[in-house]
Amino acid sequence: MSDKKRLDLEYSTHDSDKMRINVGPQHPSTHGVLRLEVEVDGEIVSEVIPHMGYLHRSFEKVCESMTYPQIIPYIDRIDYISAMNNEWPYVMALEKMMDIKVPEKVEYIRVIAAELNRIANHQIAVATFGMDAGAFTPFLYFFRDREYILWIFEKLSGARLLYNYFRVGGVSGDIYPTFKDECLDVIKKVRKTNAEVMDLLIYNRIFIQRTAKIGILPADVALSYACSGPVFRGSGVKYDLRKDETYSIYDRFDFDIPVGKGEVGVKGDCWDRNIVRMHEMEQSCKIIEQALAQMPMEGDVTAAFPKKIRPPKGEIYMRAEGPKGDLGFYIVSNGSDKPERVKARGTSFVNLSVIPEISKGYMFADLILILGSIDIVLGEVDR
Amino acid sequence: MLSDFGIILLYFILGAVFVGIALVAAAIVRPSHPNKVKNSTYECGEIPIGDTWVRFNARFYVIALIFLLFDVEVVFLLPWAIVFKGLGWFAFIEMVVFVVILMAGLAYVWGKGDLEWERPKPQIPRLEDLIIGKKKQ
Amino acid sequence: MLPNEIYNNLKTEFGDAIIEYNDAQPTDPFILISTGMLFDICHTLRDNEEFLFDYLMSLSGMDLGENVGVVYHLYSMKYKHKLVLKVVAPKTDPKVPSVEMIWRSADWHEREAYDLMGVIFEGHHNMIRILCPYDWEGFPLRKDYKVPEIYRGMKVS
Amino acid sequence: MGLLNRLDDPYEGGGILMGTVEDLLNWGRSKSDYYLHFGLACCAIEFMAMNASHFDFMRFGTIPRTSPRQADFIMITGTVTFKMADRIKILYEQMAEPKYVISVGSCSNCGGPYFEHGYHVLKGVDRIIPVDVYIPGCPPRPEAFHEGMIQLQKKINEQSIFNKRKKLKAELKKNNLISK
Repeated sequence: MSDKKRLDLEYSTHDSDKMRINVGPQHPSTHGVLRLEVEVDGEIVSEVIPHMGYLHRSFEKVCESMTYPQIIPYIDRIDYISAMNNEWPYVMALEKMMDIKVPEKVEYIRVIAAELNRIANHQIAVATFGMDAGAFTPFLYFFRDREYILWIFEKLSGARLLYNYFRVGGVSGDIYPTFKDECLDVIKKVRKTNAEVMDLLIYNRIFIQRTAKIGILPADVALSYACSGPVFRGSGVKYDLRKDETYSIYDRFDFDIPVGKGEVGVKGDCWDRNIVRMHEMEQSCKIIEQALAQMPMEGDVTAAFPKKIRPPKGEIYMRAEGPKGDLGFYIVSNGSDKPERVKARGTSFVNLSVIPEISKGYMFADLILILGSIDIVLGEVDR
Repeated sequence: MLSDFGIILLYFILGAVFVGIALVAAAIVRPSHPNKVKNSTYECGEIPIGDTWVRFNARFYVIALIFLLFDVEVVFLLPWAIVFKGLGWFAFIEMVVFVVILMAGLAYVWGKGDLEWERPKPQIPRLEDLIIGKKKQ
Repeated sequence: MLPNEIYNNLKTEFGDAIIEYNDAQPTDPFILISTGMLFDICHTLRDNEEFLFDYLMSLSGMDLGENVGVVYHLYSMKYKHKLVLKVVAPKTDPKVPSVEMIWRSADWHEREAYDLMGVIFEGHHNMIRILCPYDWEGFPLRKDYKVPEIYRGMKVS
Repeated sequence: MGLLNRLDDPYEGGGILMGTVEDLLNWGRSKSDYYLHFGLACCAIEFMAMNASHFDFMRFGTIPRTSPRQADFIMITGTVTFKMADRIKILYEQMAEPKYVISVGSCSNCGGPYFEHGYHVLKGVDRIIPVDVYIPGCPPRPEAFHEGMIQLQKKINEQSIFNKRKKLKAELKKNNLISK
């Protein structure tokens, strides 16, 4: 039944002193085109119904008529803020099916690219979260630093945002000569800005009062909703695929998993999810430094390219730790060069399903902050 | 010559004329293509459903009343404040009595709890009421 | 705990509801079960001490020619082992019992499977479309899906 | 006093500006038009990067406005799906005249990578609203946004108020007596 009929049906049944506000598709703080139908009693939110699909770009139908390498640009466009981390599980799945062994140097390039992309993604997440709370300066600081990372990616893969850089069996281009010290330089800048934003925004009295003790997500509810990434770790669970299901060469680096501890408010509130992202940026810097140190300089990155990409008949589910959580790909292949089915398990799609549960009873302005702390990207929600 | 009130009338007319010219000129010059969708209320891009005549919460009405009360009090204070130096002690004491009476009214309203604004009562989700319980072995 | 051990345990407990176990090499090993006992099987998988599959990674609808399949990817936080369950239902009445009361993450995945593939999950509290507009006809991800010519006055292809 | 006796000296003009009322109006409108703050997909991230301090979209005098009532032009940054198409049409209708549309990215120009198999993607936003400037790219670089903005300003500068003058200008342009 149409949107209007469905609402009229509901509208006639609900008691009338509650107001139904529409935080619609065009809204500055829904991080894209998401519609939240909020039932408000005075100023207290009593119920939230998210409506999605405004950016449903039929990814899975497109994949059924594209060959395997042609799908990689579409996979960049799922979570368009961290494109490198999207491509990794897809490429790893195909390499596992066709059991291709990727040269050492490629593994290191992939780790560095993914961790740089994780920093860029967390910078946007914390920047927009600060803007939801009204702080505009961290947005400008973080975007200035993100530009440095984008320049590295531009020299590496030729694009600023959607890279199409990972290939089955390697990466499309080798690193340019000054890659190493440019990365180290970016890490120095990122650390300096993070320290600045730590006391400018994160430990700022007003920001703490605004974001602590709201949007509390208990660990067992998060587990039942299969949340992952900073949203899950914010509730105090030490679950990170890089450590629990170590893929690629993550076992060679030592880094720890930041977890929400309820420092200023309750464990699992918006502030915790945000501080987990800030600490994760620091951990990514540590990984990049170690990876740059251990990286073998010689070796051809396109050595392990298969002649033709025809994985054997079968299916596989592979997932990797993206900045928003574990993004998984379920690929069913029928032996031809086109997949029969590719299902992308979007992390934002799963993390967003928590919103109706954790935003009951808060003020309306806090709902915007709770949505910002979940850090969703609508391309991944709607695919 | 014009009396004092004449000058005030002149000011009033001049004000009205200036504002009038600005509004009328704008109304004449600006393009106007009204249509049904443009005149409908802006609802973040959605089609507005239901009417906007919603029964508001009663506490907004109470706050409006209390505001009106103290606004009128200030209106009385203003002319007194200008001339109270010439009127001597008697006017001062009278005004103090007036303010004290109103303060008593404020104390009553405060005591009765009408100024209490609503506090958020967060309902933290509990897993028990979301999924069915453990299976008996 | 390896998938074939899980298969044997389930086979002893549920008998013929567990249809077959398939571990041809390149694919992840999966267990095919019948739709009748799906709810109880999933309930034991979640609560039984040896399995403790408390994390439903993903639930995806499949179009298998004349019938429709649903694939569950399960993961256990405690034992760190994974399992793939498959259920098949004919396209004439694609009914599968809903597991949203066991893992809350199934709620939206089932709505998406209904929206794109047309699998109706009985017992789901809010079985409406999630991605396509509410008045979109047909189930787009089916192989025999014909894209409509006009949608609300806009040419589609 | 001879204010005009230095008229022939191009740099010594005495600070007098001559022009028609249209020039004044168009100068005001093109140098400070506000856009509707709303992003759809990947182009919205480049849109944010361009709004930030490095590319600084505010150098064109643009300010993001959240409601269509106060917006002069709307930037469609991203893929327009059918569910979103009606909303964009409503937003466009609710904007005050004179309004312009910049279609950013190949998704909203013509459907982009989803042209062939995207059943839910509208093949080009110009099927539902009139578009003034198209910016190619997927996503376009921030400099391309600036180029699009300059094209829009050029278009606004050539607008004229009365139809008679519009016809005259179009005719002069046809047999290229004045610059395009």
